[in-house]
Amino acid sequence: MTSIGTGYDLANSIFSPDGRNFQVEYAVKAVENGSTSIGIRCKDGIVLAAEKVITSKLLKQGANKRIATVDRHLGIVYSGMIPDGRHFVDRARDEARGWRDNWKTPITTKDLASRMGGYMQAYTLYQSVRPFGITAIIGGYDSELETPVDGEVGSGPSVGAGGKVAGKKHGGPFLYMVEPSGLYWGYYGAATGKGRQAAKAELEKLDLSSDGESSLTLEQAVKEAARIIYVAHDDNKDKEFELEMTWISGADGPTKGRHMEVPEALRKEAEKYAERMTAKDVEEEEETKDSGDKMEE
Amino acid sequence: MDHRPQAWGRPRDDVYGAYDHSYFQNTGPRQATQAPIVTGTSVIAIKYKDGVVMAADNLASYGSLARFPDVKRLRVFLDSSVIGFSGDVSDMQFLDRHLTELSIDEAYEDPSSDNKGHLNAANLHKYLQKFLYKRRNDFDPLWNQLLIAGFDGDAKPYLASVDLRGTSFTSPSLATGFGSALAQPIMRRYAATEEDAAKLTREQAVEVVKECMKVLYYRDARSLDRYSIAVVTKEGVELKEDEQLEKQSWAFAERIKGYGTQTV
Amino acid sequence: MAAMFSQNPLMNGPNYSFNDAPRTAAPEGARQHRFDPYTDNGGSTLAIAGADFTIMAGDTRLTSGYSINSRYHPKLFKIGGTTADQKDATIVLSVVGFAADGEALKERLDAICKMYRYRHGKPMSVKACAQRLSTILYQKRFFPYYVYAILGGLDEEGKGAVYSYDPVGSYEREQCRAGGAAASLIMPFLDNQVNFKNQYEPGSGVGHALQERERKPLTRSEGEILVKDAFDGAVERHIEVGDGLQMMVITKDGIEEILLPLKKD
Amino acid sequence: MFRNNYDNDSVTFSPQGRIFQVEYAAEAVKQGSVVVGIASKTHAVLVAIKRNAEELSSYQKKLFPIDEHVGIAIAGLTSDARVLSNFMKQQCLGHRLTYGRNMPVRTLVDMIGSKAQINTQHYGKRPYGVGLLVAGVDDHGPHLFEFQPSGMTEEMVAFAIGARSQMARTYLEKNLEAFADCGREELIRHGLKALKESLVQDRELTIDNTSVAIVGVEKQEDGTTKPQPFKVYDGQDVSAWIESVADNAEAAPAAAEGDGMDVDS
Repeated sequence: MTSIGTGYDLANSIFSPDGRNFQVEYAVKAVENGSTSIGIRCKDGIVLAAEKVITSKLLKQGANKRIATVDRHLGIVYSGMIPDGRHFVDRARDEARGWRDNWKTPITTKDLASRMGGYMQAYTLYQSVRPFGITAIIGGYDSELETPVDGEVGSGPSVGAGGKVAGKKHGGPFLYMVEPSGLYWGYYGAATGKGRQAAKAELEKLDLSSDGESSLTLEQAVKEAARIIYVAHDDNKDKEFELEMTWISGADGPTKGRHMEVPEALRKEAEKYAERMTAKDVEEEEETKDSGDKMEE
Repeated sequence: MDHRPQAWGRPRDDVYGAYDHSYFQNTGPRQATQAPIVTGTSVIAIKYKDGVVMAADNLASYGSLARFPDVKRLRVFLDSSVIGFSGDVSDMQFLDRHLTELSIDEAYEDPSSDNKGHLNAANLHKYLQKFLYKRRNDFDPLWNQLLIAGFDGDAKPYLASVDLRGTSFTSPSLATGFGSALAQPIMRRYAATEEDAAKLTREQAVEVVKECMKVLYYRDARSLDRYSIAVVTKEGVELKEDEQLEKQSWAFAERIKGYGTQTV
Repeated sequence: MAAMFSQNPLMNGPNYSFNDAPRTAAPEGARQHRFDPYTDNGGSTLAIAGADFTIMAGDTRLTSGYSINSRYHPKLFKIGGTTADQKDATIVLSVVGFAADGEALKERLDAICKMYRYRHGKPMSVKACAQRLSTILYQKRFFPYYVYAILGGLDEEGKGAVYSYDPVGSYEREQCRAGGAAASLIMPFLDNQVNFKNQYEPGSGVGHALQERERKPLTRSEGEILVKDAFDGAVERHIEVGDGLQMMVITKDGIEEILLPLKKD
Repeated sequence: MFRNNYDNDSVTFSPQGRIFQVEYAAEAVKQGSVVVGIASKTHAVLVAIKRNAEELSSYQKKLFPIDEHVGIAIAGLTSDARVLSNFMKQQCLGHRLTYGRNMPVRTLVDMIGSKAQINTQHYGKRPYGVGLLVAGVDDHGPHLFEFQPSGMTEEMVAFAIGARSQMARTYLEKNLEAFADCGREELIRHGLKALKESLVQDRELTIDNTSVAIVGVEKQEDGTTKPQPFKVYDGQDVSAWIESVADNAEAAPAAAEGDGMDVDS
């Protein structure tokens, strides 16, 4: 670590001799201390999940939501410094509104990710501000229907919206993750926070990208998301946590294009599945431990 | 290095030279005050025992030309209130977009899906009244008169009006434009006072409103025989947008000079 | 007075007989349609200050032109209470004229009185509130609130206090004041019945020796009857007044509201 | 280690990803005297220990009404609390003027949360040095929120901040389940008992150093709920409550009505 004591890591926007902005890297540390968040993009929708570590028994259960809605069809979950995350969500909502003011249509997930990436990056250019202490996962379902523009009246010519290539499908589920540096990529499965490694390992096992039979449906994705959060919780298993999950489906799916919390019944079912699955892993660990005693705790 | 955030993303003065403000025309008269171009005619509404009935025809006129015959002038807000627009249609569209953004912001504040605590009709009316009053103060009015129907904080039926100057009022029955002259006297026979309105059944209220729509079609030269009708109850809003005016009888017109064969 | 702002063009402005009414010659170039930010919503208000009470009154009809918008649109507002139901308010404002400006004026004065109570820990005195209302009105001297405001309350000694205003903030404390459409009908009635003007003790002398009737403060019940009579007279002769009479009586025990019916024609 | 390089301003991360200025600001909250808040299904209560600079000086006010349905308890720099309190008052007033309703408490708390967050991200600004407990009622019923200088705001069933507030939190955690169905009086008693846990051995609750505030909804006989505006009690008004939780009062009848709470400390 050539950073500490050399003075290059004291201020934002300063490059160290080996070309690194240490304040951004320290910001990433703040993210890695935070509880885990994941996002899953399957063929018919998006699931976002957050492991909310319970810092005090006095907290009101189920009252402190971490996963935020932007416009109607986008969800954002983040790990790291919670107030920074709320600032990020407020800005995302302003961007979505600015888009509607300008284009009279809901913003696409790609454009929101691009704008939010730019916003986060701006905070790495000046010493007058510090980078965001969060990594944010942005999930959205861009409408696949031919929706009229906002405020449109009358039915217009019966020939329909001109200029569209016939038969081309547009819209669908999209998932992005933005880091403190402003860098963002599109994902099928994304994870951040303390348990991100374990979560990523589990996400890679799922079939998210092929459109074939085996690829995950939305309900299955909800169950897998719960399981993966339980697995990821292993990294700070001394503390209790509250699982929060939201999802977005297409117009004919359960949420009709809107980002909303997974209904309680489904969430409970997913948690039972998660407990059953993670409990089984623990048993397997015991068996191997008893028989061969090779696995060191 | 200009650290101020508002300077971010702007071409640098030291490279491109100071910004030439002459592009902004800040002298000369303000051109904002406008006049209504494409307009919607009356909106009428009446309170009854369990809610409010509101109706408006589907016409947007361009002066005396019946230019757009299927413009829906009743808008549902958060599944709990209805707003009826008369006056300028472009301002109606602007307000419609603004209400969409208002309902999105309202949903942010209350993520629980029990949508208790959302804006009710009384809140919406106060908001719209302030909004239109502000535009009036800037001499850039939204050239409309709106009726807002729904429920107030005590879950009682609520019906109110607000216009381009920000003037607002409530009454057991309301009507805008021609309706205030033609439909109100008819509706006031059934809902003269809040108590009378509270005795009306849903069927009676709908019947009175349909009757008034017919009278307006007879007498308002900018009206249409296809209309939308909404009934707001505690359960939500039932909106029908393609109603056809029935049981018309133009017999009375025989006596009007210039109609048909009569020349005297 | 009402004729000054009547919707009916013939009635609008000072009334000349038909033929010598001044022609509104078109100014240079055609007269464009300009947005008129004002309208007259009719209605009338009245305030009487008693020894230890103040009666504020106003009809509840709201009109524009010849049509009635609403038969119940209050013109009296309690000001400066800590809660929405204004239970602990001490001041009443009455507004008449252009209803949107009236509503805006009331909301501004109420907000200012609430902030005063938050900052100073005590309600605003009616004297201070009266002066503050004057500055609010004068701030919009060149785009006025088209409203005739009357402020009522109890002064420091607990006596009834009535302050009346013109639309741009010139104000004065008075014994009683009528405002709005039928002010010209009601005010003379009040001069005679509240301040006993032109009333003399019968047989108390000849010519100048005639004794004026001795002025004594009105009792509350006399005041309430007087107000009802004043409005009944106004309703009879003025189309913009009617439907309902709203009264608020301010005493040291609080503000009591009374609603009475008026003719609906 | 290396803490001194990274704790000069609120825009510098330490190698472990911490902002020391924000953590130091949280210490400032612990300088303030303890305040406790509890919310039940029908009420939210705030209680506070007030401190005086010297024996003869007045006591620092700790509980402030913001609007009729919401109020705050402060711990830390009172001047920062004043700035936040004024901002909250203006927002509530503005919301009521715009929508005609109680501002949802979460919306209000989120606003000061984002205001505080800005101060932790820009050079030349410093975090607020005060923590708040915000108690209020809206369409969703009573709420209790905690606000921290970092901008973190969370809804709580009960909470305590300020000097030695950990002891009060321990009491609250022990009695957590009982709070939901508590009525007004029980809630206040629980609050005062929690306060006592945080008092230094020789000090005790007196009418000078104790302050109570309550807001809620009262169920009427006819089933409707009537809002009970936020009200602060000081001095003599709190003496009855203090007696009801005095140590010897455990046996006294006042506390006997089925409290059945075994205090194990």
